[in-house]
Amino acid sequence: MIPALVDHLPALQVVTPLLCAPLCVLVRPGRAAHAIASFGAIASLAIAARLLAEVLDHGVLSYALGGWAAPWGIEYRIDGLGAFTLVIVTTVAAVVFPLSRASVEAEVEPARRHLFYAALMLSLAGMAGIAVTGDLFNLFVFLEIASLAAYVLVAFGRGGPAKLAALRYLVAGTVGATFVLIGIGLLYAATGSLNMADVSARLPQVQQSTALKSAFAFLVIGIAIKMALFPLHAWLPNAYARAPSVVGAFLAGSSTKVAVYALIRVVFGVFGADYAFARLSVDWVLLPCAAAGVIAGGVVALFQSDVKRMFAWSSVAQVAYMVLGAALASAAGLSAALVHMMNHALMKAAIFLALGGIVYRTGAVSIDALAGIGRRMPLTLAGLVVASLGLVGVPFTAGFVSKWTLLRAALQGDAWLLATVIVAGSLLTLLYTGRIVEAACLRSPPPGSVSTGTAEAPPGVLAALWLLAGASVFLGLDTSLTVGVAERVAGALLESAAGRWR
Amino acid sequence: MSLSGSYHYLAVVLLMVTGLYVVMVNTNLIKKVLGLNIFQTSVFVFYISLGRLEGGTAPILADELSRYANPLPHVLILTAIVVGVATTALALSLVVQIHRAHGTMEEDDIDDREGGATIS
Amino acid sequence: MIAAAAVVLVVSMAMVLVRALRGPTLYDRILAANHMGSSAVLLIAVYGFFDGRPEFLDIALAYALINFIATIAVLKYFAYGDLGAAGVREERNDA
Amino acid sequence: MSTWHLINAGLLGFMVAVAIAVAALRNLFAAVMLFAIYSLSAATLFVALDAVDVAFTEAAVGAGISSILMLATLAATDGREKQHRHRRALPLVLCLALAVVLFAGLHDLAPVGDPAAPAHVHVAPRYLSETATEVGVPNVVTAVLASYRGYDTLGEAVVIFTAGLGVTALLGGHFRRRRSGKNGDV
Repeated sequence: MIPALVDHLPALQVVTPLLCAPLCVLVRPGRAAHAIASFGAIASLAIAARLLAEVLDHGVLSYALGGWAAPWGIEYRIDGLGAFTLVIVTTVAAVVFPLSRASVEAEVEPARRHLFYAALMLSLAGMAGIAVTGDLFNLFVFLEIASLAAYVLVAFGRGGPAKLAALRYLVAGTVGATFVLIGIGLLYAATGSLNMADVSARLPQVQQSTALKSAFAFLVIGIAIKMALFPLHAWLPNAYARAPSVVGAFLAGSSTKVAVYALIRVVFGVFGADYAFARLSVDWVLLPCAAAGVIAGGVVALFQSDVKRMFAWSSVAQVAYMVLGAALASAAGLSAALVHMMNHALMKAAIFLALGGIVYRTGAVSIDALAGIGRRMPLTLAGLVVASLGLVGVPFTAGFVSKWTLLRAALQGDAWLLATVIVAGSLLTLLYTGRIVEAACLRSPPPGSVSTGTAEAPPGVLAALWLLAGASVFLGLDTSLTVGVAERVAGALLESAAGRWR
Repeated sequence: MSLSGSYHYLAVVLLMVTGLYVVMVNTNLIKKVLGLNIFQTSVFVFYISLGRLEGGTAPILADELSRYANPLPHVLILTAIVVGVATTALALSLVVQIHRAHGTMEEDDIDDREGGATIS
Repeated sequence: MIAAAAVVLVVSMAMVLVRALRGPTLYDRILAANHMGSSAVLLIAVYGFFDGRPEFLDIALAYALINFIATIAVLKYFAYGDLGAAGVREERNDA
Repeated sequence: MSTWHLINAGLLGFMVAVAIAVAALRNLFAAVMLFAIYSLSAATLFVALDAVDVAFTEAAVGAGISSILMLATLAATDGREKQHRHRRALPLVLCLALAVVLFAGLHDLAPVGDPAAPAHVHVAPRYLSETATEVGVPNVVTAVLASYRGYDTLGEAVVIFTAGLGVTALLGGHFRRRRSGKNGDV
């Protein structure tokens, strides 16, 4: 990379996908837009990887936009947590966007494909912005960019139900964003600043203030709506199930992770663990919600007949796992949450891609439509099963690593009940994965369907699927990439927060 | 706190609760969008009240003046208003499409027609 | 004197608001909204003098324009839209 | 000064009354007209709170564009809300909880206009004192918007672009179809 550009990487991380979006609209034909979107995603991954390396080597990067110093101008501030989140989001984008063209062509009208790719780029830009910004109001702006793009993407799904799902997502998301805005306003009123580091440094002076507690409540609830934390999850299942498969793969892989990032950033970065947990005991709210989410998400998923909706419900449970880890407020719990963010992003993206491949061939993803699919699409199904086993937490998959670290973190805190919930959640996942395997391999295809020979998912989708599933197995064997980095990130986060309130 | 200092905030709370109540209770989609707008506007009132400075005037510099309102909340709310109208526009176009597809704007009716398939 | 003008305007706005809230026909509400806009224009103009910065009169002018355009838009949809007549009939049933 | 309070309290009272009326009315057309009044009152209030730029934007965007968009939507759909079965208890409890949390927070803040409030002493004074030399625009709001916090404004433009893209994707073919086949559609 050109040396002069390296200094501007934080800005480029956002600007690259942002510039690709209008280009996608301008070039019009779907194929050219697809090429631009692929370039944008891959370039973003390269930038994110470079940023992570820089941050791990040299510590926090600060970038003053427009040259205005921190509390007055907007600061981009990238630490380990931000860079790690960026890598998660851009990895999903860089695998899904380039390789899933066939799936998009099957599910989105030709006249709107360029708009579809532009919306994908905007969503990516919004998420990148959330992860790099060090300014609270700027966080709100990027949250809204990412969210609006996500509503548009869901609305690309077929027919009225997708539009209704998008509108319900929009209403819930806007209420969440407005809550975040109220929280930011209260924080600003209490401290006079919008810069996260500055706010954080000034908080001890006003720590008795009720306004601060109120601000904390609004921010946490607002972000919890955005990440679909149980019981604020109502918008998610339909939104992900009715969106085009590629959107499901991208959003399930990245959007909720970014919201979890925002929660960790606000709770640990801005308010600090001491304030949030020792003073406000927020774990007494978050842990029950998360535990209930793990169980409820799993149970409801078990009874779904639409496989996409089944895995959308499974996302509700998996997000709850991440919150559970973070709410343990220990280095072990936090790093477990981060590892699970990475692993779940890869596995869920793989699963939705596999479902996209099945939709491409059969036009439907109900359990009944899957009957006998094991013989017709063995590779697609195998990929789906490998990724699902990762979700269960079977040894030698990435999911095992994250569930295991989570379990260990819970046991370290003597939280036996939570440990039971974690294991029970895994069993539920095993059960609904079992339903799919049973239908696909043991049932015979419905009479009347043409089932001669094999008809796999399109090659690109298959490649992306196996790339993600393979990565999930690889990360299950070599944990230094995820656990190693996550432990350093979590340690730094707790260290920077500790001692500020004494 | 004296009443003269807090009635702005009291009004903000009332507006916000009214807006959110409309969003949660009404099943008519246009009404929901209206409620969302009321909800958002109440936050704008909150921010602008924060920016008010006793004895100050609008933050447009003039030689003979020295006390101005805080410009920062104004800037933030300018952005938030635009974000709000963008959301409204998107929401309303979704409503038009839902009406085209289902022939109604009542969530209840749509759910009934789908045979209770929507577990949300 | 200026303060008195401001007070009178607020009171008149309150009276218009009653009409807007009670209806009973849609025309009452449209007229009330329009009147509310005109009162707001006057209030802003008066407030400029009250505050000692009358140069903000241009805001009042912009409001007047917006008010005019919005009323045209309302009436256009009322006259040519698909629902105007039905709205009036149902309103009368309410009252 | 009491005139100022009267104007403020009056406008806030109008807003509360209109908001409650919007919640109660079932005629959507009337609700939209009242919403326009609501936005207009908010915009007038912003002038009284010395936020002239925001007042301008709220009047044009809130009272103007939003209302017209809603009217256009009404013209393309139904005009009246149906009587429906409500689930009122839980929303009411949630709303009351919200009111308590919010009021507790707001009550704790410095009174409106207090010069010692943190918001007035920390970051903002620098904008007021340095804008003349650093940016050279008399309107400080413009200076902060375009310069100090210019990236928020860029983000704002991106939000509009995103919404425009969404509306195009959703309604792109819709009005063309409507115009050609108007009779069959209504």
